[in-house]
Amino acid sequence: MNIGTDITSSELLTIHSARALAGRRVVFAGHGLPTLAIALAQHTVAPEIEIVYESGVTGARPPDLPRSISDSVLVPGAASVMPMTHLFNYVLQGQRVDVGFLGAAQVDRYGSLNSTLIGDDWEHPESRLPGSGGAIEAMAGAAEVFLVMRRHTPRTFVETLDFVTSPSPRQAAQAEVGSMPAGAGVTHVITDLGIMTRSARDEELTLTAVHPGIDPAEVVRQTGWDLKVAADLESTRPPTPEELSLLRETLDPSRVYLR
Amino acid sequence: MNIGTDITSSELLTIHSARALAGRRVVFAGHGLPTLAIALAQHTVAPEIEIVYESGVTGARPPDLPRSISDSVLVPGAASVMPMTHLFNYVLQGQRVDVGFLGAAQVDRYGSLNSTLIGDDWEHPESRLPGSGGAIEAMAGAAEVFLVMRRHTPRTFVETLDFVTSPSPRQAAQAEVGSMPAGAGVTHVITDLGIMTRSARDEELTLTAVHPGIDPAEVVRQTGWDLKVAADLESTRPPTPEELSLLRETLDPSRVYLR
Amino acid sequence: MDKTTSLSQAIGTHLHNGDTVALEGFGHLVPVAAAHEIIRQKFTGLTLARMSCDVIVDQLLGADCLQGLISSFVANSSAGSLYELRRRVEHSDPEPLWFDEYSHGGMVARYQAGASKLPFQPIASYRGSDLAIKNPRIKSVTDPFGGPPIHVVPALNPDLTIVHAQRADREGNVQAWGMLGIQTEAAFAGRRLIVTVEEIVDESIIRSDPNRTIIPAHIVDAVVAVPRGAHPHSVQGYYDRDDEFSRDWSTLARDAEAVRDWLQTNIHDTADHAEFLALLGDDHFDRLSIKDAFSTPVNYGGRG
Amino acid sequence: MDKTTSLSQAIGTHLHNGDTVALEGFGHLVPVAAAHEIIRQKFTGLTLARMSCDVIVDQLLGADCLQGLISSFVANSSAGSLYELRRRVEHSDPEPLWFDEYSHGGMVARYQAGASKLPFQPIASYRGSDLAIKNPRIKSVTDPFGGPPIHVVPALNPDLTIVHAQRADREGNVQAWGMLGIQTEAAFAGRRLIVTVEEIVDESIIRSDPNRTIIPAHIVDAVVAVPRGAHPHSVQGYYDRDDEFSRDWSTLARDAEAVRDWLQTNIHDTADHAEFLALLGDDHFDRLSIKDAFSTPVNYGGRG
Repeated sequence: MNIGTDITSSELLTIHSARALAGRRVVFAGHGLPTLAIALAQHTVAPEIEIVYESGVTGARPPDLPRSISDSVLVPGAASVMPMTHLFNYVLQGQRVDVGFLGAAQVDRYGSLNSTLIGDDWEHPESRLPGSGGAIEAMAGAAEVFLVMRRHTPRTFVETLDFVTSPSPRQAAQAEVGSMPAGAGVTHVITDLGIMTRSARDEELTLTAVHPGIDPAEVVRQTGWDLKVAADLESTRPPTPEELSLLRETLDPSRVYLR
Repeated sequence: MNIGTDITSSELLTIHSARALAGRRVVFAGHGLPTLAIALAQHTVAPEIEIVYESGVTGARPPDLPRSISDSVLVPGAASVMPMTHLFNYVLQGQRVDVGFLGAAQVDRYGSLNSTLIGDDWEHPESRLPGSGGAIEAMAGAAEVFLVMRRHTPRTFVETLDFVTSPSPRQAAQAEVGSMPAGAGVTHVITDLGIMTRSARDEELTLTAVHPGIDPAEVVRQTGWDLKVAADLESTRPPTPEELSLLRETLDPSRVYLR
Repeated sequence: MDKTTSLSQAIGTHLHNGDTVALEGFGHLVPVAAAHEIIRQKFTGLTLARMSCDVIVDQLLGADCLQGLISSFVANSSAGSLYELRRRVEHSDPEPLWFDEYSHGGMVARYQAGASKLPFQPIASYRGSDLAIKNPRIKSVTDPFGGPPIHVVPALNPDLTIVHAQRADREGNVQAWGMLGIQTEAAFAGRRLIVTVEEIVDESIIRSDPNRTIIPAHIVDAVVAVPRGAHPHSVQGYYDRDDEFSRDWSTLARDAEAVRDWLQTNIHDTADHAEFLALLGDDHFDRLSIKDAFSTPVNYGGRG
Repeated sequence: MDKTTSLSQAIGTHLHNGDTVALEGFGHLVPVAAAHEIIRQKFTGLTLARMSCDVIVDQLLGADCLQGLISSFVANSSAGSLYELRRRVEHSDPEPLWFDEYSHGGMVARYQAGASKLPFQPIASYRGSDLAIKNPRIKSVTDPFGGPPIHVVPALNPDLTIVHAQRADREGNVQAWGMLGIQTEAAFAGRRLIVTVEEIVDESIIRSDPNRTIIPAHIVDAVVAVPRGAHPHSVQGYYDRDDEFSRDWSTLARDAEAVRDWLQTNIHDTADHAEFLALLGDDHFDRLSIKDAFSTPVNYGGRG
């Protein structure tokens, strides 16, 4: 089969997210694709990963792909179920997480995230989104954050967020009150067009790779700020048959996440 | 047998401590005699008492008298074993305790307690005592505190404590910083000579009962301040054969506490 | 003291119009039957505290029980939006909703402070978040140990807390396992406390495993046996989550009239949770059945 | 990752002269063998954090391992005084001891703040106590919600934490039951973490009861099987407390020379904990045996 043409965007995102986890150990899984990406990473580049869920479960080995972070399928055979106080205070705020894996509705050039609302009025938003959940704590406490965005568009990659839910370290530094975040903020953004990275506090997200067939100029057009493109821009390595087969046949055969 | 003459001071203290618990429900047991007093109360005047131990155990039904508050004999068959964070934060500081039952080396007229040191220098005391343990929290969080003192002397009932470990509400009110205690402080003091009580914040301990054969003037002499004596001073009701038999034969046959 | 009673009696006794009520349970052990009984008894003017919203929030809103919400996640988990909630927040339809918003970490901290009778709890994660700017109840204190000022959130002390668990004894010693959420803290933070459970068990079962107790009896006001009381959420060892129900809700609730109809048929026209379950059909729980997986016993032995 | 190692290796790798080391366990699950290994390896200049003192504090002092102590109860439980400690505190004999004193509630709060990477934790109980006046590390902050100023205690983050538990798997998922003390918080507060256990068990046993895990593997640096590692304290389900040993210590330790002799014979002249136990005699643990009492299994079953 020609794996180049029938790969869905979800599969592509999941595979590149998984690859980015190479060498990481303690990973905090937000809602959605991150769970699947971490499962794939455990089967490929990072077998030692210990997933930590917001629900307090660590070391889960679910027989089925969990349908959410609070699916009770995560519990039988897990290594521990922590009370939520321990998860939020000791694990996240306690800076025990290497990578927080999040999604968001909007991201800005330094990696601040909005998952709260669309519109310009917190009290009467045009569209009310889920809110922080544990995203603020994952951003503040994890050594780095990976962001997966299903659709790379100027409405999701914006110059100014409608609401700063989870601030980048740069944004946090500009505030006057509060503890500085422990980590580097968003270091990897994986989208349907390519991959952006950053590391230092005042460094912008830079396009470092595009998926095969994607024109970097198109990525810049689809970004709401003047996106920097790396001089040594790469093309992402296509999904391998092994990765696809693991995803499709072993990890998510009923396509809970691979819609 | 003539129960009037062979009663030990420990027995007397325990029996009067138990009687004072009538009508109380959630009782926090400090080291020593309080454990035995509460056990006797459960068999007599207050069957509904739920003992809470500093070690986190609630609803214990030990087959043997526990030798300390952290004796693992308390655990099998208990209703719960709480983590220490829950015990100190949610139960004691959380104001869930009706009576905190404590001992101390010194007490003053408003019921401040010293269990830290004898001498006048915290850094180089003449005699170093155990310290607070959870006494400060029991005093601050319990609705009222009962104090049992084995020896009523001018060295233990003092005008000025060598060190205020657990302050009376009056003493706390005179401080400038911090949260006011939730309860009334020490309301009952049971000693080898008699019983003192107080209730309002600025009320002194008043001698309200003496044990049979004790001259109230002797109690005043054995107190380091000008102890008030109630106009309607009573004589304590002697231990009953039932109380003595429960103590000696059922609760502490090996005389762990009844030394 | 035997604290067992009926759900109707428990809610009727311990809840009052205008109260702040916490219903906790994080996608597991959610006190759904209790929420339905609140609707059935037509309470109004309540403020609901609930970290992670779900169908019961939409249902309580649709039944006009709530004037306020204290929360940190306002979607229907992975099943979609909560449209009653969105109508209230986005369009004040049919009326405005007072919304006191935090992150999960902030809600955890608020319950902890409430349980601990502290005025507030410090939290390290809010620097630079618009939430800390927009919500006036997120404040800060100076650090007397020389660090930067740190944010603090106020104690949350609901008038009534309701939680659901696998089992309790008649005195109210409550045991739960699987994902525990913030139930213990919400329980201690509450001024009153109702616990619903899948089953009331003999105290010898509870007392064979005292470390499993998440709430000690002395803080419980009422304990009620409500089998399947968490549906459509799961109860570890009892039944699986009913995702179809939750997804269907997010479809149905797009239409406010459909919500009203659903509430009339399923809540107001049923006498209790058993009648509600009967409407789901006898075989409804067959497809939610679980595969047994028992814990290895541990030895609590002591001197004795 | 397999983190099992020997006690000598674990202590030798993770402890350094001058460190602050927390040894927690509240009259149960006390890491006694680990304390003895610290003595055996002749560490110096340590500061010990330990809520409730006991024989190991006297032993570490007698062996001149400690320059400081952070504690809230400095007696030998119900067995009497700790005379090495009293000589140090009362007479600076043989040298002064830096003593950073709190109440139990204050120590709990310090470990919680440490585990939570907060600079401090508020505490409601210190108003009017001389402890708050004498100890300069007990400070206060204003309450931005309008209450009176409230005391705060600073975070405690030991360089190394050591705890003892009933069992762990080879990765370091640690399970304990009975009285749990402040072990979880001390573990998370520590920069490094060693866990000693009565036995290493197959992970299938741990994973049959994940709510029993008090410390997840990802924060553990080393896990060591040390049977009877808590003697003379008890381990629920394994052995009873040895009160005679503790009482005898309070008699022996009145004489500083006797302490030195005891340490030489029992610690320095033994290669490890097994040799130490051998000196107690083969039948010593017979009178510390316990009566079995197993927990009722719970059903962790889920979909699948």
